[in-house]
Amino acid sequence: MNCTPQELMAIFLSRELKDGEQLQVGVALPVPEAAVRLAHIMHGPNMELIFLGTRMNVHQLESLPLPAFGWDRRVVRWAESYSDRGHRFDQVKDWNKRVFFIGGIQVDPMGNTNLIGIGENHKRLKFRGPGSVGTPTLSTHVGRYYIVLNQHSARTLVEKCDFISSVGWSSGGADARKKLGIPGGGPKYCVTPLCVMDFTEEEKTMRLKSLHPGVTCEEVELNTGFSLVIPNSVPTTTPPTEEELDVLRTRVDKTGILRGT
Amino acid sequence: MNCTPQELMAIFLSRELKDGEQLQVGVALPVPEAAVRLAHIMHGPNMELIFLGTRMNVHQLESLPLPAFGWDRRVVRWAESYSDRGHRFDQVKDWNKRVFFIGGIQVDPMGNTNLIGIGENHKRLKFRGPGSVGTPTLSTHVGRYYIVLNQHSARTLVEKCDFISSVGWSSGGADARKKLGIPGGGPKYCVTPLCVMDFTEEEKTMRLKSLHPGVTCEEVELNTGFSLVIPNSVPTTTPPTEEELDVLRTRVDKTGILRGT
Amino acid sequence: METERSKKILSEKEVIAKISDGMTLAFGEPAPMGFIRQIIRNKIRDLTVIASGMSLDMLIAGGCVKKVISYYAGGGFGVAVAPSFRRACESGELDVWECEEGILTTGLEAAGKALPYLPWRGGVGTSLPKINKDLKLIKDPIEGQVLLAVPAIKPDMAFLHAAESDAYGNVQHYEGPGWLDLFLYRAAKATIVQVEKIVSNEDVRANPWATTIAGADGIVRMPYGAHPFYSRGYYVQDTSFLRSYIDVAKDQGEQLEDFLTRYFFSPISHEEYLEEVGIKRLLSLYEY
Amino acid sequence: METERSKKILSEKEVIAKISDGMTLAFGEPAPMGFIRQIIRNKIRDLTVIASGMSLDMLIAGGCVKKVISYYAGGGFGVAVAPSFRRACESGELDVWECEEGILTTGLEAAGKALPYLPWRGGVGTSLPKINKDLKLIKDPIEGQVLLAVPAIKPDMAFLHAAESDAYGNVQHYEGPGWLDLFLYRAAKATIVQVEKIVSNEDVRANPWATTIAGADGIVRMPYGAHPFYSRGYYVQDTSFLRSYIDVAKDQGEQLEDFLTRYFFSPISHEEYLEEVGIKRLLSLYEY
Repeated sequence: MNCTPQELMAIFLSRELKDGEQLQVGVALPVPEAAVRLAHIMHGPNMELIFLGTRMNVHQLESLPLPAFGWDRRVVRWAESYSDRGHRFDQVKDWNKRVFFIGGIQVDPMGNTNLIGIGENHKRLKFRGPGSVGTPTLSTHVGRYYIVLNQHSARTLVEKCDFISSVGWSSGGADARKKLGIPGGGPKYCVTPLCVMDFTEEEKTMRLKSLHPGVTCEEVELNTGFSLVIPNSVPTTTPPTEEELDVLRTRVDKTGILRGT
Repeated sequence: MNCTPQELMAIFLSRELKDGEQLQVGVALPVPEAAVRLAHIMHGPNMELIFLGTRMNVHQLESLPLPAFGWDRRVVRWAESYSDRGHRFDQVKDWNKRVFFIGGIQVDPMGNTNLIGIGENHKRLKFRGPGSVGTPTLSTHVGRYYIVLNQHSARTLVEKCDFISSVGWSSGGADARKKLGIPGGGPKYCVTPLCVMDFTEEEKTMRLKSLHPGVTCEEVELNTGFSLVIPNSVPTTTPPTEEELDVLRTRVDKTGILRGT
Repeated sequence: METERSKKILSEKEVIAKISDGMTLAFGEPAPMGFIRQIIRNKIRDLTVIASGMSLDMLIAGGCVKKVISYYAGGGFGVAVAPSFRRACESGELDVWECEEGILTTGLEAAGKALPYLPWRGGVGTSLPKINKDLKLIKDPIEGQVLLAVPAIKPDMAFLHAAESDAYGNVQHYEGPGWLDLFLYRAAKATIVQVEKIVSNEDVRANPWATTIAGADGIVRMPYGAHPFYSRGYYVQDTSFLRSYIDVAKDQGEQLEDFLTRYFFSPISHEEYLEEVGIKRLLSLYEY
Repeated sequence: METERSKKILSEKEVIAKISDGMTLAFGEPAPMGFIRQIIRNKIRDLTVIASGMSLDMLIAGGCVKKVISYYAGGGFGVAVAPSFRRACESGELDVWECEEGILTTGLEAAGKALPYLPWRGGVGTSLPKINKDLKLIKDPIEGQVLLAVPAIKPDMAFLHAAESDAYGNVQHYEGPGWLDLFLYRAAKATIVQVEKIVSNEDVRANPWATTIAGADGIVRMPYGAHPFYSRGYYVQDTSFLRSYIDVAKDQGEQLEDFLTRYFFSPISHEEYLEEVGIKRLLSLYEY
């Protein structure tokens, strides 16, 4: 099955999403956007999509085109309601059925992520990041979330984040979040153009789960800035079915954003 | 000027209200309702009236009839907005320009009021009151408020409330509210069918301010359950002007609720 | 591929099956009387309720309530306090979690925000923290001001009445919900709404800003479901009916029993209740 | 008897007269660009701002900002971080009150509720309380859970862009306000709104549920006032304009100065700015 890594990532994520879940996607994240739309069409007639404060169920539409630009508020044309009417965080208690996707300028082995900046001194950062947006609150309350990276690089996947904007498994251990009193389920997978990684059951450190077709363990290790847990046998990420790829290309990503065109 | 005590009370209160203020009236309080409507017509083109969660400016209407029953949500026909869209208390910081009116089953000399009940044991009250409604929060934050009683009686005006649901001047003194950290301006007057009472400047205990026409000091004292401060000379409550009474009767209280008809 | 979006429409019986003795139930405004009548008829017991006024009084008269989270239980028609509430309080058989509007909404907001508490100022200096030990006086950690810490209030279910909903639980009140409705919805584990009318999803999407409750857990079609109270955009309250209730409730005697039997225990469904009230009476309650 | 209700319509100049150096100003979404351009042109200095993204970047490029209450300053068009924000942070000349959406709205809610603080859970376990000392870790007084105490955030003024308002400050956004707008309105000492259109009071009263801001302190008529950003119901964002800004801002050099001069410093009024942009360009931004 010939597809781009971005298409494979979107299809992998789409299979993760369960019918009836609330799926929240931030701006300018084409892989999660495509994943959510694909899942909605394929197996999620009761999914609720939340883009830019707009809540919709658009399962009945023939196609769910990715917007040309993530900040396009014309998504309101599909709204059933607004997810916030000036009170975005008044019902976080129900976010256990919500799923979201997070990026990071740094990600550590426990899935903690950094959107703040790189450097030792917050008052004079070497690289200033965009800021935490709503990710600290989202990662605290959602049922689970996915770390999605556009690049698999040792500069991003680091031993230790200079700053943590969202707590994954904190300093490690299956009870790490419970000890902090954080109710959400935490990060489930880290998905990159090279592979899918999960977290070990006890230590909650990152482990290679599957390699995308044509990618080797060595390539992943070389581009990871910490020592990744590598099981004895690593499967290949399940390739797309013909139907998945067809729906993705003809009903979701019609303009080929994930094909780089 | 021939008018009922209720009409005089409403006219007295209407003069108290300043243009530009927000006036909130609860259900089944015909005297304050009439006062607010009269002031809005007479001198308050910029007043904002808040009835039952509906915010309106109805200065342009020829008449502002009192509803037959205070719980009539048809007041929404005049709405410019809803004072709460499910978040009634999100902007209490601006309530310094809001005025409200409070009753009580007990009122003490410091203007503390009780809507909870009468008796020593809260688990087994001798008389159960209706409950505090929103008066504890309102009396905490509004710029000032008026205690309005339908009856002037020693059973209501008591030395000590069995329970306090709204703090007036607490245990007394001009700094009583400041010491509690309560920002609102507190009760200004207590208005009854017999008289108007204010609070002394230093002790903040209730003092006779004016007697309604035909009422004597003795009558007031006899019907007050605590020792009221009585100045050497007590004026008569300024009677209505012809215009006030005319507007009240022809444009506000057309059905004669305050005339007892 | 699955192609069907699930509908959330329930019958009265399906709603009652979700309720058990001892639950904490919250009732919006106007009171969802269709649900309340079924709760009384099915003899649900030992409830903790968030309710107010005369609908609270009916739940108490029906024997369903053990504890009330109460900010207001006024009567009307010359009776300052709801009669059954008053009787049950004065006899000591009803627990009252004494509060007020701001404290109640603060506790509900804490639940919606998954916080154990939220602070509030209204009530400082009053008797409320003395007679309700769950309200703690605290010093705020920033400036040292004295505030009330209000614990999260977590209803098991919220019952509301609204004008319309689609089959998927997108509820649209007419001209805004009752003041407490959205607080209850955000705090409750589940929300069930009785509506005058079920409309198409396209109708909802024509004005999404009017969607006040996005995703109720259950919808019951119940025209005239708020009777004897008003339903905004549909009918006004039935004042003479409410006056009759107050009249019989004042004495807490046999007449009240007869009234309850006639309107609460005998009609086995909402339609039967409406038959008992009569269509002429219902049609006389037009709203304008 | 007084008979006139006062109008709240202001001119651009009257708005600028209310602003002084060192104030705390909050900007809604879409950015109220008409006001932002006037603030830059009038060389207001040392502001603390609540703003985000590219409009924040323009305020920084214009030299107006000393401190930013910041949850997001992304760029776009291949630039991950807003360029002037990045330069000012990395050179150490900009104070950043580091936060995130939930913490920001919690601080704003505290201000609206006249409370010194409110607790919030999002941010517990992160670096935020380490790099922002105003955020205190506390144990809640009821269950002992660890939470953040967020102090009240009190803007001197909030500036918003909306679709419509009547002359009395009853603002109606089209299809809902920007997500932060109502928080800013409730927290700020005063709120001034630029609108595409001023409508009659009767229009407002035809749909009071659509009134999102009841009683703005000032209204300025400013068609295309959000340009180069979108105005829902009126126009989409001017993507090529924003791309040009990012292109010149990336280098932080002379080209940026020229851009600022052309669009921010030279046009003395909103109308002059629109003339510079050109009506053909504006008419091409239709929304559908």
